[in-house]
Amino acid sequence: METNSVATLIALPLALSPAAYIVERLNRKIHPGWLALLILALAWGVLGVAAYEFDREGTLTYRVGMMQLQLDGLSLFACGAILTLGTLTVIYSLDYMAEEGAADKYYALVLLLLGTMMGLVCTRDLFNLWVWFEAMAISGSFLVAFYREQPASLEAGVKYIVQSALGSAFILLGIALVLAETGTLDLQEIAQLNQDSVMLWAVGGLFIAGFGVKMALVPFHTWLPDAHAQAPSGISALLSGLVIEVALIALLRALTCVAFSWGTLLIAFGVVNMLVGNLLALRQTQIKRLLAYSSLSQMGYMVFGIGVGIYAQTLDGFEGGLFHFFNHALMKGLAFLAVGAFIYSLETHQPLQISDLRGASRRYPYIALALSLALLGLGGLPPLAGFMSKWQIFAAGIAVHEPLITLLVIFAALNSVLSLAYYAPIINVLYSRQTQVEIEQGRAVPPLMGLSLLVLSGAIVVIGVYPGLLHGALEPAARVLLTAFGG
Amino acid sequence: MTAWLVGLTIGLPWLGALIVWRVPDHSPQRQHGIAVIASLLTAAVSIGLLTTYSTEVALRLHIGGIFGDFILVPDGLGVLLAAIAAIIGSLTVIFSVAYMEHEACLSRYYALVLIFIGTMAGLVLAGNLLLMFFFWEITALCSYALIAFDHDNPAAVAGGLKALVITQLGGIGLLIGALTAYGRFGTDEIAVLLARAETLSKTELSLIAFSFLIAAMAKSAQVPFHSWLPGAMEAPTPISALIHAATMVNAGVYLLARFYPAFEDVTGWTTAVMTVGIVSALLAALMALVANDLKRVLAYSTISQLGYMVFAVGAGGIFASQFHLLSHAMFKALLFLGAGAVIHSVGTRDIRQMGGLWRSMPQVTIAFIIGAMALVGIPGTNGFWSKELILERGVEDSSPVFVVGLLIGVGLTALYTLRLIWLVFGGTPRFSGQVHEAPSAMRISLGILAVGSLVTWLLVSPLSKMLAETLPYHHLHSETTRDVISDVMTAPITVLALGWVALGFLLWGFHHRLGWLIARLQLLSQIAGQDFGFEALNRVVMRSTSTLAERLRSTQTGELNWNIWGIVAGLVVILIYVAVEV
Amino acid sequence: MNDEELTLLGVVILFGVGVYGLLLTHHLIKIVIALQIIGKAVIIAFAVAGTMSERVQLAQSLIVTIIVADTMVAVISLALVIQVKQRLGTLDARELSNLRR
Amino acid sequence: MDKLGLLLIAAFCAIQAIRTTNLLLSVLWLASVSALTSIVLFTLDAPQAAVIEISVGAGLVAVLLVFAISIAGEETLQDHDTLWKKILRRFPLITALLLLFWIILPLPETQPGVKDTATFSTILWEDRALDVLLQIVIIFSAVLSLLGLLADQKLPAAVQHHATPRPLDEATSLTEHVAIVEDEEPILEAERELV
Repeated sequence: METNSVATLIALPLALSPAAYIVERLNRKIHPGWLALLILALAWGVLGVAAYEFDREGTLTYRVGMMQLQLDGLSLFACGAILTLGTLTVIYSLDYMAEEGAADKYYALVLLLLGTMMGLVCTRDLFNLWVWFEAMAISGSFLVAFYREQPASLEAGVKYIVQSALGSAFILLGIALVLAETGTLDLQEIAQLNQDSVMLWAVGGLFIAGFGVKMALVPFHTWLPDAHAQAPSGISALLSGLVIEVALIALLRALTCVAFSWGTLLIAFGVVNMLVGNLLALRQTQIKRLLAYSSLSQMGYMVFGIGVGIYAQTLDGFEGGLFHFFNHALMKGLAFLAVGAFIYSLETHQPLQISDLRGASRRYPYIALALSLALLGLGGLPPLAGFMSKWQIFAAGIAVHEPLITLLVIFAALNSVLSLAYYAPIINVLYSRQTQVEIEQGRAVPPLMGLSLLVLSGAIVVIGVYPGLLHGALEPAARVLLTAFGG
Repeated sequence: MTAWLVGLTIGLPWLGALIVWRVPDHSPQRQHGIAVIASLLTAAVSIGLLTTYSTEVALRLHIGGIFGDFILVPDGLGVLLAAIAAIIGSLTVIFSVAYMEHEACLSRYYALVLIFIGTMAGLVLAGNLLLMFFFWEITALCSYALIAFDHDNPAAVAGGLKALVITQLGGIGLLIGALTAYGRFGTDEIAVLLARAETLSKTELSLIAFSFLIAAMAKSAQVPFHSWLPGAMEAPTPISALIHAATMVNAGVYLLARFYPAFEDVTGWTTAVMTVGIVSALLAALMALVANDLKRVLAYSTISQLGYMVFAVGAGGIFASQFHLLSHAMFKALLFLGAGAVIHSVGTRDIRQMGGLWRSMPQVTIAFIIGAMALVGIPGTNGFWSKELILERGVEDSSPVFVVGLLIGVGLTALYTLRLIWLVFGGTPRFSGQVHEAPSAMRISLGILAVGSLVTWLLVSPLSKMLAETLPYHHLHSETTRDVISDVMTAPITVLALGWVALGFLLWGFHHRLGWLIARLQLLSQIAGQDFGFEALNRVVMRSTSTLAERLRSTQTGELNWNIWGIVAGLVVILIYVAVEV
Repeated sequence: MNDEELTLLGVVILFGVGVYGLLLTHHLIKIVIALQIIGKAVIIAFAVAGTMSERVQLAQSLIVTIIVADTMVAVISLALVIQVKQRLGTLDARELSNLRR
Repeated sequence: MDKLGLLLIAAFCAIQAIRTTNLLLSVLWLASVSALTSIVLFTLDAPQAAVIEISVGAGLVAVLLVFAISIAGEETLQDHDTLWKKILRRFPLITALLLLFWIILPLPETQPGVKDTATFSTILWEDRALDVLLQIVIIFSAVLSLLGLLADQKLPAAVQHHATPRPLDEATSLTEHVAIVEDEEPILEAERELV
């Protein structure tokens, strides 16, 4: 169905971000953060309308010139995830970023980041996909290097932008080859042509490498720990919880134009990512860096699930992967925000070491609990969300009934256990009875930050206990991928 | 009605946990009070549940999608174990009122204990594998959190982590088995797996069977996955009694018993189960003989007794295994709580620094000795009846090698139990300072458990009726108490076993004159003291993982050019793969 | 090889030179320059793709977008480079390797 | 064939741009790459793209680079030995001039693509309007990032902690802060022209 709601949903944060930038200059009383929140609230409204229309009419489209924006199950689901974590991050930032200055740019860029991500998942044009992708990368760059007075942030920023640029050059080269081969850029038209030439297979490789940089697939991941650890915690949450996953969706959209079974390769990447991410995190002492590395391994689970979906044409593989996407957004978001709350209370810009949190549960019982929930969820322990999505991914893998895949599922499960070896010590430190002096004297965490943490913790538990809650949104999303990959 | 009872058995302790977690540390009386009330209510409800067992699904929660339904079935096996968890749980909580009197973070302690009680009930009542796994993992989590309860004690933290990692490793077995079943049947209901096991291919059924065996071994601390249990003794003693003796460690035995009918025809499975049981029983008994930490001795003895139960399942003695499980829960909880009372007043866990305690704490001594008698299998205690049933089963259904092993185990049990009692209560005191009798809260728990250890065997006929009626696939026939008595009394193995016990006692009696024998056994005892090398194996695995991690970390050089090399190399690899595939 | 394929070969060579630059140079400004070179290669790839698929006008409009985006990347990276110079006093990428492990 | 030749020359210039130790020379080499690129674009029937490439790629980016070099200072790093340095020192200027001359020369008529019925501007402004809109988004975020990155260090923290001495090389007053922000304006103007 042709509708405006798709365009409105995406345009709203993009078009109104200048307002967030200048509002403070017009009227000192209006804080750009609250304006951003208002804009996101409006976006929620539009998303509601769009979801209603989607429910009644199926896929929604909006035509701009020859190009189409399209809200299918997958984009609807992804937009929901983006808005969820985005809104919570903005609420959180209201207090967290209050003393950092540059609020105007911060909120304007956060809105741009969220808007471009939503556009990215909605577009139906291959080249346009890249433009959204590039816009996302560019709007993220300042946010990564936000603490520009610190050399480490600048270092992270430089690595982020250079490596992203190289990745996006790979993607562009791939797109050029697709254009040369097919003469069109519309993803659905390309998929219908079902081209089967050697050149296009190379294109797939370029896409995996190019998007892989942003997704942090293993040999391409090197920028991620720096950028995710150096950014302000709210941005770390967005980067780790959304950006890498949205890049995954972009990759999947792009791969649909190449008729080749990418299942094996994705499964391989997933397995490598799990192992390397876990091992890199195992001996890490900086907590944000540790969380960043753990994103690698969590990305591994998603890629593994989707790889199984492509390989065996099972809905469960896709659904599990996407389910883990959503859960990881919540859990990693929560983890970064909770760590951010500690950073806030300690008033430090130094990298937070795990030992700095000794005995934090005495002074901050709720934040410590929230962080513990996030970590246990990431470790895949029930009754938390992360367990349920891993279960679904594993179930899809076993249901393939191939010994090798079964072995890989066991391997993935072993990795889950390995990850506990670095999550659990953090929890031990949190609940230590000796308390670090600094944390005892830390300042109180404002209620709005607590609110974000509360919502995310609640969501993790509720989804863990009642995973069927998301089935309604996940199933159509997974079905889109299943159809796209020829199921 | 049943639905309510099931819901309350799981939900009540959780609710209590939620409430007690929010009670501030400065009002410990309220913390104790809430915990005791919640646990007692749960115990009452679980006793109610014992009377309403059935094979019907009591609660069904529709989840949808791949997750199917969450169902809870209060069949005989389930309600029995739920009741054990709830009752011993409440006794432990009462004991804790005195034991944990001046500890910090009580609200967290009680919250975790209560969560554990509810979860254990959920684990045994779960009617589908996903839900079972769900509870399975939460019990591991509670166990981890309680072992590492004193987060400033590095040994406790290490012990907790070890327990978590090893039981999680085993958990993978349950996960894989459950997923394989789901992959075939499209549902993970336990009843479906039991009913349609024959329709699975041979490989798949073996995969499930052996996966479950690994899960059970890790959870029930069987060799070679046992090494977490001694480490778990860093937990507060009531926790050792509840989680690491009476309930959670039984989950493995429960799992095997539950699925026995599905797996009994799998080639080699029953033999494997019996072997695991016997080997664990013997090795752990040897280790118990040389250990000097009071709680560790009990931990090894737990491993050993669990070995008997595992063996019983392998030999097809489902009822015998569950009966021994009940007996063991009673007397081992009693022993642990007794040990707790001793440790509480002496202030050390080293039995070489105890001795002569029977004078200063006679009541605890009596309770402990009752427990020890049950452990050894002295006639009149519940341990006697259940152990004899297992032996009988072994004679009927297994090879003579196993029977010999069982008998040696019986003798070793007698030996180490006597050694323990002598070193702790007998002789002259080897410590300084005043020792007092246990406080009343402790004595209440000990008394109830002591009585329980003496009388639970009278429950044979209702128990066996309950199991026979609600486990359609196990083909159990109900036995009356009188049958069991006459069976046991007429079986030659009983006499043989008692003879071995007597031999064990004799050996201990003459142990001063048996210096030459002990010297001969020195080497064995050294090996046993080092955990038969399993501990070293753990360390090697741990160290190599962490070395690998450290090596890998050096690839993150932080240099931009190096990172670009990585990207280019990755692209090349992908392109090569694509070229090869084409 | 026809003309287009030869041109694509040239594109790949130019792209390779850019990547070579990224691999070898430690100078931050030269890294930006290398990125620009890669950008040029990509632009030509699009023009070739346009002629091959006979959609030159489409390719042209895509190239415009690419140029704008590449320039913006250059702008931001140069801004970062200037910051690096001011805070660290160097333009050597090797000095920017404190975030390791 | 001629295109391959041009591209090989471009690759040569690119190597020079990377190898030379003199940053300004390096920028000039880059400009010649850009010029060659735009010639290739011409020969590939993409004149408009070629014009934009030469103006933005060779012009604006070079200006930006020189601007950045002038701020950051011309720091030469001995990356790797420069064997060809002496011979090639004088080449870039001459090459650049020659290339410019070639661009100004009348080029063969471009043949519009067969499949594309619409003209370039129709395609750009109508068919691919979304890309253009997104360019605005990109430019806006880039400008915001630029302002954010180059603006003075945030004041509140510095003001609050009088005790900690501030490094001298950082701007110390609000007026300077404004001045630096205003310095960015020329760049912004240039970027707006692009759109």
